[in-house]
Amino acid sequence: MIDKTIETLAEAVSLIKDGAVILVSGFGESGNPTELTHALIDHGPRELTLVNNNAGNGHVGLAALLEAGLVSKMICSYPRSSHSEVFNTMYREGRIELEVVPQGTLAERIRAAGAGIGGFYTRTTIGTSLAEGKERRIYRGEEFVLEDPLHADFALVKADLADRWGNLTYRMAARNFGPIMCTAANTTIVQARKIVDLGDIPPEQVVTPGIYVDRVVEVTNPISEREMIAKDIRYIGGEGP
Amino acid sequence: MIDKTIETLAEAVSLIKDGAVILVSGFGESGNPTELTHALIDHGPRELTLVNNNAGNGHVGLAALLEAGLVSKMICSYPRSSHSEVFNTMYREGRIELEVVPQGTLAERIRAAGAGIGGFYTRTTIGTSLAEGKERRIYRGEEFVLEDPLHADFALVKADLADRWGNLTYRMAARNFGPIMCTAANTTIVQARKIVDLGDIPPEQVVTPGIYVDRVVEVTNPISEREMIAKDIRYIGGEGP
Amino acid sequence: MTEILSREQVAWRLAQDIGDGSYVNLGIGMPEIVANYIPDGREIVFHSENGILGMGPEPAAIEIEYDLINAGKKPVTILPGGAFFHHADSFGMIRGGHIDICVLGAFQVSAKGDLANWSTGGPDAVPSVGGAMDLALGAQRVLVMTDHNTKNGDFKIVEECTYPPTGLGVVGTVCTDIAVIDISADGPVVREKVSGLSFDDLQSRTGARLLGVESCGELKVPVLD
Amino acid sequence: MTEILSREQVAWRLAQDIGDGSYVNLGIGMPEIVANYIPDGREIVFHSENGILGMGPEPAAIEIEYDLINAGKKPVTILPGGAFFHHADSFGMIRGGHIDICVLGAFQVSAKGDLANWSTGGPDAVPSVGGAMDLALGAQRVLVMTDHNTKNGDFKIVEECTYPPTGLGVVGTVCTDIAVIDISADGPVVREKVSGLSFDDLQSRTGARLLGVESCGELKVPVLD
Repeated sequence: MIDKTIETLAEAVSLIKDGAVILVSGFGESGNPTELTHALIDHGPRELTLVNNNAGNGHVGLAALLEAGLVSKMICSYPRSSHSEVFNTMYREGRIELEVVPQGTLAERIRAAGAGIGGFYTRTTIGTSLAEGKERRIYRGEEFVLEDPLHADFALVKADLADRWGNLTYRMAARNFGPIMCTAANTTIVQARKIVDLGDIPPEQVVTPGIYVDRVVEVTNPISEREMIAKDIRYIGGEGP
Repeated sequence: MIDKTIETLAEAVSLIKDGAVILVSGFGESGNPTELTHALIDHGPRELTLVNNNAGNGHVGLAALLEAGLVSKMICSYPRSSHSEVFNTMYREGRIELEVVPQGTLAERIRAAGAGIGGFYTRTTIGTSLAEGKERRIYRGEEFVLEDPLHADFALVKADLADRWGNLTYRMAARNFGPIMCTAANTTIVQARKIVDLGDIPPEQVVTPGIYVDRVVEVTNPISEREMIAKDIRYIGGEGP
Repeated sequence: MTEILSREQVAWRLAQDIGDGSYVNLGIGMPEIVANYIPDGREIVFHSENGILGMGPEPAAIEIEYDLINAGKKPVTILPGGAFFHHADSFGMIRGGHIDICVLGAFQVSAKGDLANWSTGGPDAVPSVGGAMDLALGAQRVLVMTDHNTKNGDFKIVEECTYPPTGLGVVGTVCTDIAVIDISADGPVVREKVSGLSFDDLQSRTGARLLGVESCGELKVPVLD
Repeated sequence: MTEILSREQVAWRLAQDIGDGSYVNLGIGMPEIVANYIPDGREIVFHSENGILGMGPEPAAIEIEYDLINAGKKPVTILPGGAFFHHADSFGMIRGGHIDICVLGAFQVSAKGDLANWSTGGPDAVPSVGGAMDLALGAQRVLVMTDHNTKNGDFKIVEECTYPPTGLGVVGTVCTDIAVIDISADGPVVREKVSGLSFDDLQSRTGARLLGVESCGELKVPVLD
């Protein structure tokens, strides 16, 4: 019998070790696995490499993980934002490494890793500093650069519905990086708003098939990072928020 | 106002000219746009290149298009089947060119064309005759071959629901090549079982967003190629079947 | 006296160039207000990089959904006919040339249509590219919406970009607060300029040699609130 | 007297090696019957190349859906927890190494695990590869289900394949009608052979040098209808 559901957030992230490369879903403040991220802070592995579109906001979720000193490298497309002071400070002080990847290339590199693609050519970055040192190809008269797949040890993903096989749906635009991140990690850990019975998600409406998911934990009322940031709430570890 | 719906099958395929490269959805006898294919026979462009997983069965749909002498080249993964006598005969007699592409590479080449990818690396075909003459790459100690995107002038696709913006859903495993083919053609022509009001397809359940679709024609009770083959019915053009 | 367009008027003018049925991505910031000035009767499908087609306007406060934000992280709505999809699909749509029009801001646009809009190259800046390069290269047509000059009076339309480029030869048209300029194979061609501004005056405010002295028309916009 | 396994018994034996919770693709033809012999209590998710996970058995005639067929084009069903997806996603799943086990037929398997199962290389054959190469390379473990020898008595397990290869070094285990043979780094190791068959007899029916004379056990299967 297949049952990927896990009782606690702590158990869900317990396998993550020092030095792990971790994909974290979300875009801005939508689709972030905030509870899993906080559980990861409590678990406390160090020297992590994180992959996310951004680099955390306020003092919660990803930003709290950075602030806890657990992250040595960020791979993202857009670290700078109106609330990214934690990352900005660490970056300026040389306390964190940054790899900036254009958003579409970031998404495609993650997808490529999940789909067994050993590199792909894109026109994105041609003529810019971000193409420096990259292999080129001319195809039909246009120049492309070679990009590598982006594999990870773990993915932390927020979903809406899940079942015990790990099938997932996502809510509105909170889908963003979730489905591709699930495919690209050795171990995919999901927090879902609701765990439903097998068969409750119609097979045409499954967005992430369970084959890509290893662990699912139910978080019924996920906290809103946006509200926490607006209220300047900090995640301090242990009991909350 | 955007209204991609077209009244007749004949009008839907009227732009297709001699020498066109056409993606045709379907796998075996599921998801084939049989009515569009028959309308194309009546329209009669010549020297076509067709892309499909297979090469037609019996004397209907794709096989009838071949039999009508309109096709000069097939790109497919598996032309041979228990009912592929039309293709087999033409191939043995040297009347049709064949490019055999492994099924996963065929799908990925189509997807690459739709997604602006200028080539990708796959391990599939390494060590086989199908890799001969292809560029190689070693990535993380493994050998990959370079494959090109597969662009087309037209796609003929069968869907289940559609709306006037061209949003589509597919029924069960009839989805197969439809969603990727819609993305890879300059002009995508769809036959849908039912045209519904805008908004009737929930935004999380849209499989092909309308941006990829140019023309939609309603075919309420699509014929079953499987039944036609079983009854040895031939498509003879003009009025039917 | 030279009339200078407000941001809303630049957005209005740019919106006139967006044809019925277009698929359009509006860049973060100033370009977003273009959505408010689409002429009546034109149905436009707005795309957002984070996986939305058919994006609608900002919701009333009570209807805000934080799972439904645009690429600028602001709450939006979804119209009937809209769709959600994941990030690889969203950027496949962009990179694959399916977006008809993208409206972007700019630090600089060159005479050849090179765009610089992602970095000023300063040593202290946190480099942040987002989807700018994908959009600049992928959209069928890139429309730039910008003030004609910087606050210091520096040129933004230049012979060669001095800021790091986002993409080369990608810009189709620049709509500024004083002119509409198409980037042709021969260089920038003035299509329209505001009344009271001579071609020479416009040239003096522009860092690249302008064409179209014979053919250019008047840039007329309504009074907007 | 040497016992020779029926196809159903080979399928049964192979099914014993498929662990609870495995994601499994069964090749077209003979491998499909493996699904009938999964031990009670094991939940297996079957994948079909045409975009199905959670594929169930053949339906009753009255419930046949021609939009729900497997890769062999036969009508199937979908179980609770199943999912449909498009072809690029389906082969991303295969190529990306997400399928635990793939069961394939074979013309030949070499001592190094090379597989030949897509073409006999005949000049008259219509070349048809389908998903064989993707599956052979992509699945975590390839199990081959085959008769030990051809109808003419020729070797199918050989030092080097003479038929065109599908993939190199891909085969994990071969289940035949007389033996279970694992492909190790050193070559084929007999895990089990049928009672009444000596190791020398098995070697004489095999075109590659076999290992495991000391350790191999008996291949025991139940009587099946």
